[in-house]
This record gives sequence, C-alpha cells and structure tokens, in this order.
Amino acid sequence: MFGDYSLADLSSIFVMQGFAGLILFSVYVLMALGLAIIFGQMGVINMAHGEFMILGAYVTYLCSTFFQTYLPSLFGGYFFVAMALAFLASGAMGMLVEWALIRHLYKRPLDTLLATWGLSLILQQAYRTIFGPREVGVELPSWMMGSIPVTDSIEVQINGLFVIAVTTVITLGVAVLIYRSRFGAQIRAVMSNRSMAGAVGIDTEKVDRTTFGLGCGIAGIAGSAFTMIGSTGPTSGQLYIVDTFLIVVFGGAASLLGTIASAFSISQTQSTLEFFLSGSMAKVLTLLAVVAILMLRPQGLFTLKVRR
Amino acid sequence: MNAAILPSSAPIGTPADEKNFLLAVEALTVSFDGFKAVNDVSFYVDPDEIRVIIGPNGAGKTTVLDLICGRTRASSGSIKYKGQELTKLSESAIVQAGVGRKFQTPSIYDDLTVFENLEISFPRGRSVFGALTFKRDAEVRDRIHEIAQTIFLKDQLDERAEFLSHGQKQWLEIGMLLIQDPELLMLDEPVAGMSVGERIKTAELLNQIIKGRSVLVIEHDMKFVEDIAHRVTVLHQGKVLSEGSMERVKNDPKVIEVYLGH
Amino acid sequence: MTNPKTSPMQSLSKAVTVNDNPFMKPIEWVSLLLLAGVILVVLPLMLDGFRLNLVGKYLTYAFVALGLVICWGYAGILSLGQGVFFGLGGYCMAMYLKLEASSVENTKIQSTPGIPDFMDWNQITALPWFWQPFHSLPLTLLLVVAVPVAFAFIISVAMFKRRVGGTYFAIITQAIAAILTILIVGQQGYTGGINGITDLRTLHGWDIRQDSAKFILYFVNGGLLIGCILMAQYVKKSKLGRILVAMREKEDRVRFSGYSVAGFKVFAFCLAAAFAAIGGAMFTLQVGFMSPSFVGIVPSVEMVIYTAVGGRLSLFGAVWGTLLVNWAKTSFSESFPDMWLFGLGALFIAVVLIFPNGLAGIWREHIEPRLFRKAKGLAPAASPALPHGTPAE
Amino acid sequence: MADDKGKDREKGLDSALRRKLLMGLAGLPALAMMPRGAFAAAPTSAVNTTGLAVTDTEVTVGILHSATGTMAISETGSIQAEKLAIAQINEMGGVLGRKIKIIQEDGASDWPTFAEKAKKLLVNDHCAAVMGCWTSASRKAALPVFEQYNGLLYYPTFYEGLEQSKNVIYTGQEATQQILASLDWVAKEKGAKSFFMVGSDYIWPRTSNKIARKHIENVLKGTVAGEEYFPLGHTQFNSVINKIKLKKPDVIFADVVGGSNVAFYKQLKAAGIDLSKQTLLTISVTEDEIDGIGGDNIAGAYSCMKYFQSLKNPNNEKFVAAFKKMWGDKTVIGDVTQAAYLGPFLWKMAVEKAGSFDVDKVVEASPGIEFKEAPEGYVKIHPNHHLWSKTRVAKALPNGQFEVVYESPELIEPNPFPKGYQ
Repeated sequence: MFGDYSLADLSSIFVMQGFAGLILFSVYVLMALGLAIIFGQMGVINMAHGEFMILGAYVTYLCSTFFQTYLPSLFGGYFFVAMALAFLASGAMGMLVEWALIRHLYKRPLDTLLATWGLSLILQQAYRTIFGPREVGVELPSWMMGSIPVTDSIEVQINGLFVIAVTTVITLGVAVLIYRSRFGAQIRAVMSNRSMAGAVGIDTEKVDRTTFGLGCGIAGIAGSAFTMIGSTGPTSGQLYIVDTFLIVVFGGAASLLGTIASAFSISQTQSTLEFFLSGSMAKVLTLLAVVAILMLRPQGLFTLKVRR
Repeated sequence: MNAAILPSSAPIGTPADEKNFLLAVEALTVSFDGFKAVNDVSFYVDPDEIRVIIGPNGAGKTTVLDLICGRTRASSGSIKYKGQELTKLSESAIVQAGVGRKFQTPSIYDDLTVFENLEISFPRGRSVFGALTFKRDAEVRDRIHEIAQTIFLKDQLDERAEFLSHGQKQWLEIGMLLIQDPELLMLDEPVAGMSVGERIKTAELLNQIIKGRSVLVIEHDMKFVEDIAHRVTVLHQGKVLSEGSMERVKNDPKVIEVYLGH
Repeated sequence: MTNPKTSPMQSLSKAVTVNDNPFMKPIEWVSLLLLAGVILVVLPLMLDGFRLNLVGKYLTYAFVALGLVICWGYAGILSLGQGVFFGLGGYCMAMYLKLEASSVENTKIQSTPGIPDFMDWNQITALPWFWQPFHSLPLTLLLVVAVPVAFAFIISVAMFKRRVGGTYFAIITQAIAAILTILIVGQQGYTGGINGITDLRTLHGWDIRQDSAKFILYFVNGGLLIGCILMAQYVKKSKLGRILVAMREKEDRVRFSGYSVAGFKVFAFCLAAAFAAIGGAMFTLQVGFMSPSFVGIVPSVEMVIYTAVGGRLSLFGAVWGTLLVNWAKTSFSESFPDMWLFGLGALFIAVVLIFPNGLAGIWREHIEPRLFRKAKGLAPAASPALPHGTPAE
Repeated sequence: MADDKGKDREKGLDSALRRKLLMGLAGLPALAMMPRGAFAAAPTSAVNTTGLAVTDTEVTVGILHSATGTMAISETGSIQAEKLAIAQINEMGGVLGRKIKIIQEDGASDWPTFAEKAKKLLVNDHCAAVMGCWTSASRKAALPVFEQYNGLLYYPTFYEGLEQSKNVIYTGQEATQQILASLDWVAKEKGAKSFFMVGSDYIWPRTSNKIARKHIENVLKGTVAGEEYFPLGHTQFNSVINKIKLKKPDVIFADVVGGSNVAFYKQLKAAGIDLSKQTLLTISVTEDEIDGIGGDNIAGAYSCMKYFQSLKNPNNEKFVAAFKKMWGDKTVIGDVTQAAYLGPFLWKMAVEKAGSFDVDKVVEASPGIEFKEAPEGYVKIHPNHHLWSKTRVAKALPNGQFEVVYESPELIEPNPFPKGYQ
C-alpha cells in the first residue's frame, strides 16, 4: 500500500501515526486511572464511571457558557477552571455516592456492579432532564484548537498535546499521592487489611470515601479533557465503559503501573491495526486479543505472585 | 520404623526403599517472587504415623501442606505418595488418591446442613454427571450417621452449619475428611481457638480416627502435640530444623535457640 | 468405594433421618401450580392477543433469568454476557426462518434469487457455508441449543480451568458481548447487520405472523419455560445443586473434597447458556425478528436485574421478576417515558441494598409466614427450601 | 392475508369476552380503545369502513418515535415537527372535517419496542396513520406489523433505499437522490477525482458508500482512495485522519453518525485539516448534528440534503417561524425534521383526495399528491411511495447554519432499487 509514496511522506506519516498512538494512550490512561483506583484499590466495580466522566464534561460545558456570557475576556483560560471544577463536582458526587450506596456493599463486589449500573441509568436520565437529550457543543478557546506544524508535512495537534500533558500531570500526581504521601499509605493500609488499619487508628470510613471521591474526581477531569475530542451527551459515558474496564483488568487490577502498561499496549495495538485495517476490524481484533490474553493470564499483565 | 533423621542436604532418592513410606517429601522448594517460602525440605511419613509439624510463624508449615495437596505448585522437588508423584496431579486427583486436607479456619458450607456438608464429602458421584444422578441411598445415610456419631454431631444433622459453635465446625470439617476415608489426613491447627473441653474431645477424636491411616498435623499447642505426636518435624524459615520424637526435639539446641531467640 | 468401618448403628439412621430430600416440597408444588396457572390459564383468558404476545416476549427473557439463577445465584458465576447466548439461539432460529422466507419465488426480484435479501444487497451471490445447515428444521432445532452451548463451553473451559472468577469473569463476558455485537453489525452481508434478520414469515410452512400462531406459540413458550423450571429444579435438588452452593461459599473445600471445580462451573454456565438460547429462539419466533440489540451489554445487564428482582436464588422468583420488571417498563414508559430510567435505576439499587433476595425474599419473609400462620399446622412444611443466608458474592 | 382476517372474525366472540375481562383490570393502559365507529353517524361510516378510530369529530393518528434512549437525540425534532403539522392541520379545520387526535408512543431506542408499539397503535388504538420510526432498524422491525395489519406509516428519515412497501410513504430521500447529484456537483465544481470514505459501521453508510463508489468509478471516472468503517460510538479517529493525510484525496466523503460524528470533526479540525481547503462532503450532518459538533469545528464542510433551515422561500420562512414559536427560539431544524413535517400534510391530502380514511383508498390516492407549501419547496409522491424532491448542497457556517451553494435544477426521481448501483 505504500509503493506510491515518497520516503518523506512515509516517514512523516509514521511520526504522526506514532503521535496518534500516543494521544490514544493518554486518553486510555486518563479514562482508566480513576477506575484503577476505584476497582483496583477498592475492589468496587463502578459501572457508572463513564457517567462520572460525563459529569465532568457537563461541568466544562457550563463553565464555557458561563465564561462566554459573563467573562469573555478570560475565556482563553476557562478550561483550567473547568477542569478543577469538574474534579470537585465529580469528586463530591463520588463521595455522596460512596456514602449512600457503596459503603454498604464492600463485602459484595458483584453487587456494587448492579447498584452502580442502576446509578448510571439514573445519572443518564438526570443529564437528559437537565441538559436535554441532544449532545451539547463545548466551545473551546481558540488557542486550544488546530495544530502546530513541525515540518512541512508533520503537524502536531494542540489538543493532543494538551491531553498528553494533563495525563502526565495527573498520573504523576496520583502516583505521588498513593506511593509517597501519608494519605496514600493510609489508602494502601486500608485496602490491604481493613480491620488492622482501623485498629491502628486510621479512620477507614473516611479513607474509603476520599479514595472513591478521588477516583471519581479523576474521571471528572478525564471527561472535561475529552470535551476536546469527543461528544458530550447523556449517554456518551456508556461508550467508554467496556474499554475502561478492559484496560484496568488487563493491566492487573491492583497495579497502577499495570494500568499504564496495559493502556500502552492496547492503544498501540489498536492504533497500528486501525492504520492497516478497517476501524471495525481493528477494534474487534484488539478486544479479542485482550480477552484471549486474559484467558491465558487471568491476573493481568502486572501482578505479584503471592501465597494465597 | 525408619527413624533416621535425614539432613536437608540429603541427595534425592537416598532412601533405600520408598515403598515403606506412605509419604516421601524430597528436596521440596517453592519460591514466591524470589522468596523461598519452603526451601529444600525433605521428610518421610510412615503408614499409621501421626506426624506433627511445628515451627514459628512464617516457617512455611501451611505452605508445605498446600504443596502436598496441590494448592500451591512446587518450584522443584518431589512429593511421592505411595510411590505416586503428587506434584503433577490436580487437586481433585490428589484427594481421590487418598489425601485429605483440613484448613486452618473451619472451612465448611454455612448455607448447607450438617448432613449435606457430609454428603458432599461422601466419595461418590464426584463427576458432573455422577453428581446429577447421585442418589441418597441407605449406604450414604448410614455412613453419614456413623461419621456424625464419631464427630459428636449426630443431633445436629439437620441444622444449618453456620449455627454450629466454633469447635463443632472444626469437628464437622474433620468429619468431612473422615467420610472420604483418606489414608493420609492433613490437619492445619485443629484445636486452635477451642475451649479446654473441646480440645480434650478433639484429642480423643483424633486418637480414634487415626487407626488405619497416617496423619500430618500442624499445631502450636505443645501440650496437645505431646499428647498425640509419634514424631515431630520442626520447620524454621522454610527449612527442616530438627526431626524426631517430641522428647528429642525439645532438647535439640537448635530448636531451643530458635524458640528462645524469638 | 468400600467402607471398611461398618457401623453399629445402621438401624438407627433410618429412624433419625427426616431429610428425605423430595424433588419438590409442597410449597414448591404450590408455587409451580400457581405459576403454571397464571401463565397458561389466567393470562390467556385475561389478555387480548396483543398483550398476550407481549407477555410471551417477556417470558422468553425469563429463560435467561432462570439460567442466571443456577449460574449466578447457585454457582456464584455472574455473567454479563447472557445476551450472547440469547442472541445466538435467536439468530440460529432466525436463519432458518429467513431461509424459508427467501424462497426463489419470494425473492425473484433480486439479482441472486433464493438468498436472504440483505445478502443480495451486499453483493453476496451464494449462500455462505454456515447458513447451509439452517435449511433443515431438525438440524436448526439442534443448533439453536448446540451453538450457544458450544460457545459457552469454550469460553468457560478456558476461563474456569485457569480459575478466572468473580468480577474478572463478569467483565470478560461483557467484553465478549461487545465484540460479538461489533462483529454482527460489521458483517452485515452475512448477518443482516444492525437491522438484524427481519421479515420472518413461516416455520415449516406455518405462518407465524397470524394471531392464531402467536397464540399457539405462547403456549409452546410457556410449556417450555415450565419444562426448563423443572429441569432447573432437578439440578438444584440433585447433589450437583448442593455442590454449586458449596462451591460458591468455599471453593477450595470443594476442590479438596475431590471435585473438579471447573467442571461444575462449566456445567452451570453451559446450562444457563442453553436456557438463554431456548429463550432466544422463542423470542425470534414470537417477535418475528432478531437483531444485535439483544446481544450487547445493555440487554445482558438488564437480564441480570430480572433475576435479582425475582430473587437470585429462586427459580420461580426469576420468572415473576422478569414479568414484573417488564410490565413496569411497558406501563411506565407508556405513561411517563421520562421517568422510566429513574425507576429502573432505583429498582437496581433497591434490590441490591434493601431486598438482596428480591421478590422471593419478600415473599418468604413477609407474606408466607402470615399466610401460613392462618392455615394452622402448615407452618413447618412451609419453611423454604432455599437458604436464608447472604446472597452470592 | 384474507385468510388471517377470516380467522380474526372467528375469534371475535372470545376476544370480546377477553375485552370485558380486561375492563375489570386496573393498571393496564390502552384498554379503552373500543371501536367507536360503531356508534357513529352516517358520514363516518362512509369514510371509514375498516374500523379505524374515526368519529364524527375526531380521527386518531399515532406518533411513534424514541423519546428515551440513545436515539432520543435525533428523534425529538421529528416529534416536534409532526406535532406542529398536526396542530396546523387542526387549525385549518382538520381532515375531512375531523380534528386529529394524537396518540404518542415511545419506541425507547429499542427495535422490538417499535414493533410492539406499532402493533398497539394499529390493533388497540386503530390509528388511521402513524408518523414514525427513524433508524432503518426500527423501520425494519415495525414494517411487518404495518404490512400484516394494513397500517400506514409515514417515515421521515433519509435512508439507504432498497425498500418499497405498500404500507409506507417515505418522506425522506433514498440514497441515490441524496448522493448522486451532489457527487456530480463536487466533481464539476471542485474538479474532484479521488474520494476517501469514512462511515459508521452499519447498513446506511455502507449502502450509501456503495452507491457513491459505483457512481464515482463508473460515471465520474474517479477513484476511491479509501473506505473505512468504525463501530457506532467510536471516538478515536486519529489513525484514519493520518491515512487521509497520506492519501490526500480531493474529497472526504463522510457518513459518520451519532457521538462518533462529534469526535470525528473535532479531531479532524485538531489535526489541522482545514475544511476550507480540504473538501469534505457529508451526508450525515444536519443542523441538529452541528449543535453537538460545534459550528467552529465543521465550518467549511459541505452537506448534501434536500432541506436546510436557511432555505430562502416563503414556505420555509413561515415554517421556521411557526416551529420556533411552538418549540422555542433555540431549536434548530434539520432535514429529517422537515421531512417529518411533510407526513401529516401528505396524509391529509391523500385522505381528502380519496374521500376516505381507509388505508387502501389512501394508499391508492397517494401517488401524484403534490404538496406545494412544503418548506423544501415542492414535493410530489412517486408511485414507488418515495418523494420527488430536489437535492441541495450547502456549506456549514461557524454559527451552525448552512449556506446553500447548489440546488439541483429539477426534481430528482426517487429510485430505491437503483440499477447499476447494487
């Protein structure tokens, strides 16, 4: 298929294809990070993860409308405010949900699946009632659109760069929080041995709630960032759920590094296949490969072998 | 009786004739991500012997039982049961070969009655089809009642297992093993958490059921160990530290050092 | 195995045993008769043809719910991909009906007469090999069950041998549902794509679109459902049923009692798949088409909720739960279309948080004691066969 | 068919019994729809001989769209347009002197539900006509019901063709009407020779692209540089955008739908593909879709439809004003919305021409019906039950509206089974 193209053309396409893979990788990491915390660390199967993302997207939409109407001069920077608010809104919603729903179900992980599925239906209908059934268009400041030409034929998408930057910052932040901070130590303590952690004076209920809120908050940021590349509608969240779960499970649920590795391998596979095959087949083949590998290696890519 | 204490460095296959042993564990090693939880362990159990494994926490006692019954797979070494290599068999095949295992915490089915708990352990109808067509006939009932009598639970047969006391649950699990009539019975801390009365009854139970089989017991309760053990194997940091009669082990300076050193 | 230690108390045992394990207890016979009465007598008398056909459609979902009781309630295996088996069963039936509807005579305006219309639109000029067996009705009836069960067998053997369980299994089955949907939609030349296989007319010459046919199919469906309930009851009452419960609670104990746990899980999953497939085939017959929208994740999860509402440990509950949720869906969405999703969502949450044993639990804990307190002397016999314990994880 | 009716009559007795039993049942909706015709005066019995829900003052018409679920996004506009048309007809005095009463059912984005509700509208409610369905899948599911019970469906969406039913009037364009003229235009106007097709993976894009490919290769003597499909709901298009950059086609021919649409245009813009330089022709973007995509992201793309909100003609100005008055200033009107608006009027005219509500007579009267007040200008029903209509190409503007740049000089004949394009 490449016979007709010059070497320069081909090399620039490969660079851009690599960049496309990198964007997809960032998108996947951002999608999966919140779930990796909630499912991986807490064992809660949060089927409403996509709806928390869309909450972030709607917050961004409201922000953009607000800034356009009342603070047009600051519109260029609204996105940062929107992301912060999206984090807070989804996080607060997450904590509320943890309090009302999840805390009763820690011993019944499969039931969290059903309950959060119910929650996702309620949230979808709530979005529909509040924002209408149609997709909303989120206005972006002009500096975030378009691309930077690197050479004549290589161009780099600004929103892609932005997503990569956001993902890097958030991932580093989460890694530091979980593995370097006192709060992270508490999270890990509670998740590995709840009663022992309680006995040494950790407020396990608070840690649970904050952890769940954190996971949902990150989902909110992801949703906010995705307004640049995806759609925002009442049911848009459902589009993400299968991919997200597969990434987390494929990575080995309890491992942050695993999530990143799995997002990397899945995104590269899919992006490469998409270039050589049709989109549908690429998707099917990627999913099939993931499922097949999971059947051979059910614990995912990264897990410690431990005495059961 | 072959009372020789084999040093852990004994070359594989030394014993003159394996056929005399019911269980021959040789050079058994397993590592979890580089950590050797069991390291080059060898020991031999005779028919009809009660062998107790003792050792401090983390010595690898439970892991040894896990390895024998197939719950954990050995990194190297061999486990021969009546001359048959167990390391390659599936768990259910190991059980069907005649090895029974009791877990540390009582592992019974709370939602089923005592009768049903015992019935599931009855060694017939173990295939899917067999279980579908299994008939609760006189043989099954008689055997269950007999076992229930032995484990002091004949009046609780129709009770749901979750309502039993802790001691009764332990007995029920022993009964579930007994009904399989294993030649090698492995018990992980059978009297832990029991009252004094229950402990005495358990010792009585064990003495009654060992006839015609070998028993491998993990236990911390030294009084209890002295009561039942024919021989004792001491594990420490995944290795065999000492082996022999209780008397001999108690006076082994290495054992004293390990226990006092803690 | 012979038992070397013969007991001195053989005679004693017969006297003591009360647990004679009947196939069904009196209360279960009553439940069965009640259900059969409602499905086969009361509803057909009460409802017009249109509503009856609707109930018939709901009852096809009840097959799936029934399978989930065994697979999820008893064996503790939550599958979020039951739509796959429902769909495969339905597609097998639809392929037969479509071939019959695509006779050379009916399709003479096509460029290749004698093949389904959607193939013709996609420039396919010969019937693909995997459509060939569906010329034969007996073979189709066999394949309706065999294809989904074989698929379930492959999936479950691969996963259970490697001890994939619990949440992982649920998520993988969900992914499989997603994959199959994309495949069916994408391969529209062979599958009819997103529109599905539509315009089905006759079953071996018998017009399934006419009201009398729908009436008969309703009873066939009801009869099959009751047959499946009895089959499930047999499984539940056999030692295998108790092993499933045991496995759900203490998998290792079962394994170390000499059972191959994977085999039993495979059986439960395949049985559930077989039930779902029968439901799917009946769905195709009664509704008159099959499309990928019954294969995907959303219908699969909805089918789980039917089971949860009915009570995941109750065979009869599964049927009632299916009827209740669907009836609520139809009437809610007729009167308050906007509120329906709120209602359904709240139902999911309520079932998990407040009524983990579903309708069956409410019946057992609140209604039955009162009913039988009045009828003196019946109380002991009324104690349920199902464990009261916490639901499966 | 005749045989069925005979059997229905035989069962009349016990179904009457059933209905009586039904009356006692609270909570089951839609049971009160008795054949009211029985009590009607002479004129009604003359205009309604098949037991439809027609009284001396009222005639019942069904509306069957998704008000909930994923398709609600698209179908809301159709519901609004149909309600507007019916309100206007009632204001004008109704149909044969009878006001139209609406029974609205929710298909809930679920195809069997469409079949189910279609059956309810026909069997229980005896609707004289039904305005409804949106996706092909919902129509395919409901079609056998309309054929079996001899109902009448007005279907508003532009679609892939390959269908023609006695019981359906297709008020949207079939694929050749929509595509061929616009391809001719882009070839002539832009000198386009190579095309790259991107679509969602289902029947409509695949059929449309097939027709487009035949036309490009056989008639325009151009080339198709690529043809790519993505699963519905797919949101990552960077790889295919790179492929487009590599192939440098003259025209991107896009029929991506739903949420994917939004992602596709956002990413296209972000990738630096300037639609004012790169010609993009889409058959899946109306004003409704632009709402979600954002006008900035798609400005410069060409869409081919038969109707745009910005059309300059008196009919359309009246229609847009009335629509906004009824549904609010912010609503936009897309091609399908306008097509949905045609349905009730076409039905009214056919009924009046036939002098009867009977479906057979209305169907017989339909071919040749002209609607001169149509917002799109002028339409006429073809004997194949599709509409003669013009095709227009318009350029998307940043404000979310379109600027029409081309209009086919003549009405284009509908051709649902195009020879040479299959």
